[in-house]
Amino acid sequence: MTYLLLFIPFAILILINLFPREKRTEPAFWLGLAVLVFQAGAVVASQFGYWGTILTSQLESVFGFNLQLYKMGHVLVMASALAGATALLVARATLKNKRDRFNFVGLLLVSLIGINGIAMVTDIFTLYIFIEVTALATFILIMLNREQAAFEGAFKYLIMSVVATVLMLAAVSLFILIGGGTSFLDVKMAVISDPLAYTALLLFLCGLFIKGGMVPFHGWLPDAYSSAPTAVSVWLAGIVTKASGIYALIRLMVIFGGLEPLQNIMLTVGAASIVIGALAALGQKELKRLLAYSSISQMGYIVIALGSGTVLGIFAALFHFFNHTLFKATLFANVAAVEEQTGTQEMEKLGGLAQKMPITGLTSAIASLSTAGLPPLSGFWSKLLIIIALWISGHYFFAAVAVLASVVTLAYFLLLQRQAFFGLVPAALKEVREAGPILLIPAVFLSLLIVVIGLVFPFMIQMVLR
Amino acid sequence: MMNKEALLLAAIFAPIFGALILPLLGRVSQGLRNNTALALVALSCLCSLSFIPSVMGGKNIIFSFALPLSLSLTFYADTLAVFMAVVSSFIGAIIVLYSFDYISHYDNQNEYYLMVVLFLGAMMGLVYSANLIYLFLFWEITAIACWRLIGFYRGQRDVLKADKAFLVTVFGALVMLIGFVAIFQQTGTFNLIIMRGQVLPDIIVALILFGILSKSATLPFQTWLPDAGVAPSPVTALLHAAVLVKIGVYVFARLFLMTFMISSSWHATVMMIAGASALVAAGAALVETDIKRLVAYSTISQIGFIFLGLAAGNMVGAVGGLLYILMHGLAKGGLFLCAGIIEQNAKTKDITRMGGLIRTMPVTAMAFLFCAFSVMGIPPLGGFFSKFMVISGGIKSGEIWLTLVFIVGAFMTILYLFRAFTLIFLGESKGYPSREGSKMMVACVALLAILSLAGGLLANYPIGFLKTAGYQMVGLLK
Amino acid sequence: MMLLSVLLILLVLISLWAVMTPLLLRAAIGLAATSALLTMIMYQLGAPLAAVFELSVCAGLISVVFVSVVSLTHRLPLKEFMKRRQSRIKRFIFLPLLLVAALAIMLTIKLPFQLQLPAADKISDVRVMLWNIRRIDLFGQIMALLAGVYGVLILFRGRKTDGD
Amino acid sequence: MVIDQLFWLFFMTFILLLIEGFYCVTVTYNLFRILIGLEVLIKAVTLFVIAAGYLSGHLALAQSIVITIIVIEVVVVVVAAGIILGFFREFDSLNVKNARRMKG
Repeated sequence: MTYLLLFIPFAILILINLFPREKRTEPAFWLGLAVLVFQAGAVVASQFGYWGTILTSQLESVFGFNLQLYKMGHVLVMASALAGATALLVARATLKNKRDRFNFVGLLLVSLIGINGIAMVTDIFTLYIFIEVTALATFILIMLNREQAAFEGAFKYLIMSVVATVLMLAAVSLFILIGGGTSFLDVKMAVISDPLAYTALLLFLCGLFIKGGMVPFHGWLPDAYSSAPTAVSVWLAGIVTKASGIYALIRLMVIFGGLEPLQNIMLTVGAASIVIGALAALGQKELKRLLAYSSISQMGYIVIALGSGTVLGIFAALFHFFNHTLFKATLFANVAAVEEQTGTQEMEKLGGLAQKMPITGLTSAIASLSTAGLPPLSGFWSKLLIIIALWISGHYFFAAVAVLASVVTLAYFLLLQRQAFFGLVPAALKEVREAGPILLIPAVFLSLLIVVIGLVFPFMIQMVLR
Repeated sequence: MMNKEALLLAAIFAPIFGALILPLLGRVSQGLRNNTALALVALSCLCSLSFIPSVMGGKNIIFSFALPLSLSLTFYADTLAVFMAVVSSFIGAIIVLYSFDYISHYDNQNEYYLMVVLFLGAMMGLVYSANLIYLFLFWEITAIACWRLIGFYRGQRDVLKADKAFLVTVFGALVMLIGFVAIFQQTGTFNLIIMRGQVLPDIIVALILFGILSKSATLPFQTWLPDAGVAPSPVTALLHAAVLVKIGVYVFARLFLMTFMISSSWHATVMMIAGASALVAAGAALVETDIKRLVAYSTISQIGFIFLGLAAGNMVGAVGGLLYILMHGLAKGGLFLCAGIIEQNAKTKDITRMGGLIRTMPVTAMAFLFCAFSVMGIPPLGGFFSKFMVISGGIKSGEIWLTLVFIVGAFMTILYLFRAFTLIFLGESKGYPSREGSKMMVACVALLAILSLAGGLLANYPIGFLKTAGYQMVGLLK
Repeated sequence: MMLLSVLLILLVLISLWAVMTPLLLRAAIGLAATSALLTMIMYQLGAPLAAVFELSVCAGLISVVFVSVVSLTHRLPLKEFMKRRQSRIKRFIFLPLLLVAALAIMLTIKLPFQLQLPAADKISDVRVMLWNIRRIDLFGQIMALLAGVYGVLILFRGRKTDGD
Repeated sequence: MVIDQLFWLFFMTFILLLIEGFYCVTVTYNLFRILIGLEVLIKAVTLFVIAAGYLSGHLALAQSIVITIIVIEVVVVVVAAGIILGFFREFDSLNVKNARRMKG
């Protein structure tokens, strides 16, 4: 399965470029969607132990890749499938230019390969390569329809990304110097034995914080999210920054879980991100920027959960990671619908859209409340587990911060709801109608998932823990 | 004999899942949707009623489904729970009936019925759940439903008020959640039945009390409740009188009387807060001119009395406090529904601009008077017995001076309700065209008034029932 | 050791020039020179393969990209240029001072490193390393190059007037 | 001992190059010059990787890593150049302040 996750997107990527120029957009869309369906299917099938031996053993002799897909990798692969499918559908509805749509599929596949790679690496330098592949595809995606603001957003992202590269590679070279290798095992041995390698690990984490847009390195993230085309924002917010920053962080924490100072850094950075992201979101006037700051804040929850240093905390972090994909992809799909129907995403000009666009209004309310951690939606359970993990590991203060920041989260989502969906319809928007089915399908599907996971989570956890 | 556990689940999940299909039914026919909504609530009420014989006989009903991480789905029907469930679903059913006419000419009816029934279903779940996490879960569902209901008219001001109520209650609830997690750390479980009889540290009590007070709009958090008066009248009746504010009271009884031992200084503290709340809110009600805000302040004041009874720490007080929930629910629900009729037909909420309405709406006037008498505590209406028991419970607990404060509060209640009645119904008509409400609406308020009276005449039955609840309280065993 | 020190000092100086020179074209050339020096250092350290890559790709290809970017973006009029130059000098004058200060600090403190070096690698051939052990890196390189191809296709296209 | 000294030498060069690069990135308003600064940063880290490989006797590993870094570096530079050219076409300047002014 590990090879297929890399080679099937790669093969499709080649395939869609073989079609004749005029006719390639439609097949590209459907093939791209097929790849994502395959990803999701592969994860589901692997739950029943299907992939174990059949294909892998034959491919092993040809490609000696050193890859492994753990259970936690499944979460990333599944989340990327969901976010990717949403992004594809949104792109189909919102990108008007055929060539843009075609290029979108191609770049999505490139970054998908990067993300799948991140899910499976066993080597810290290979991890860096795949993070970089994802980032490279993302720079170009942000510039896809060459809006003026996008140049600034993409270049800011590029600058921060190179800075992160420098930090990560400096760490890698220190690992070579001390441990003599870059595989996770070597690195772990080095970190245990030598304080210099420990510093290197911190450098690497800083690089990941930049990639994930954590406070204090969050400056690039709102610009990148808000200047990109909305379809790209879905992809970016739904999975890319999380996969390249936060997932790698989770992966490393699984390896280096027990180190006390590391936990303190995680707790501090996480708490700062939660609070600053949430407060900054309160002051935003554009939907996308609000959601971008909300992302920073929610990433903070994942990082703070890692800081608890317990197995429950890591489980909670992964679960919140998945949930965040669900609700952020829903919300950005809603933004795409609103932008498509009203032509603006400035909250001052919107209002009362729930009456005109009932499905968009309902799904956005579900996703918002789930983000704020209200039951019985899926976000509640992940936040609950995070809080329990923090409290039981004795980090009372951080647990309290995490809980009380939920109120701020709720406040800015109520602001969003009040300005855009709840309330009376302004005169300018009397003629607005519901968006087309292409934009509604992903929103409805994802919010259904949010509700269903919220309802059956206690039963689900029984299966997971077993 | 039907399977009790199935009935228990039906009482909770029939309204919750039934609510979700109401918008679909609404697309087919309005009548079908309305009647289904009523049927769902009534079904829930009947299921709860059917538990009375067995819990009276001391046989509590437990449904449990084991799950890891102490997230076991456990529902537990004891006397207290059944009592709360019956009261809230019964009053809820009357309010749904009343809504048929009241709400029929507004937008967003589908959402209205969805949220009302969901709210009542969540209330059932909250009352019956014996796991703190599910209690919290249902608690928050009621907050979500409230948010949509308070903002029903969609105006800028309405939505702002709805957001305020939502934020205050969620803030309180999250603080309470910290308390729950702390309990989990201490006891290793979220299950209330297992924790029975444990002693709680003060800090956890404070955290949980914070949530309770915010939900029941007691003193430091009272402001959201009058503001929520922007909602349609049946909603305010549901929120203020019958159900929502009682959630806090119920959880107080459930946790601090039925489950945990807390130090007795907390009882005194709660009584003091309740006393301040009763007095301040009554003062506000004396000068308020908006009819719905007036009744809302009266609610805040009366909640103080309930807390007095429950915190008194003796049998008379506790039973009186619980009885108060019933009597106040009936009477205050009646008052709000009367206010709804008046508001809709007189086209104003300002009581100084009304007058002489008794001539045009006599049934409403009589119903208002009876309900007001019950809230004031005038015999032989139901309110008298509950108020009497609460105050004697207060005296028995030894806090004479505090109880005196409440007696002053009771006098103020009489004052402001008489003032309201005089201004609205007596005197000269100020020229507002007014007429009686629709038959259904008037019947509903009349029913509530009659029940208030009947509750007084037949007070023996609920008191006898509540005594069995009183015997189960750990707080009273000492 | 002596030669290596000289090369390193030269590296710092030339890159300093690349960063500080006012003309963009000269900056590009300075960067190419930096790459060339880095190549020499790599060769000196016994890494010929990486050196060749550095020379051909960085000193060659990247310089071509830089020079073409400079030539595609038109030059400023002289007056404007001189004005900017003044403010640039003001801004960049601190860099050499900063460097000297940093050097002085580092020379005085001299952190007590006591490196515990690992056992030497069993594989000493780069080709074996890259093709057999780190195959996945090659795959990653291919993907990065593919992203680059897309970048060229999308970013170097003209204004967005061309529809499809 | 020699190894420690050598490491210190490389380390100092690394730090000096980093200072140059970061200074350049933060001080200038010219996109192209920012790119030059970023390049200097990448050069610094490349040197450091090779040095680490040389000192620890894992030169083969370091070389293969450096080759990968160079490939990725090229793509980054090409993408950045594309962004710069697009920026120039939009704003007719390489100065970041111009973009901010146009945004208002």
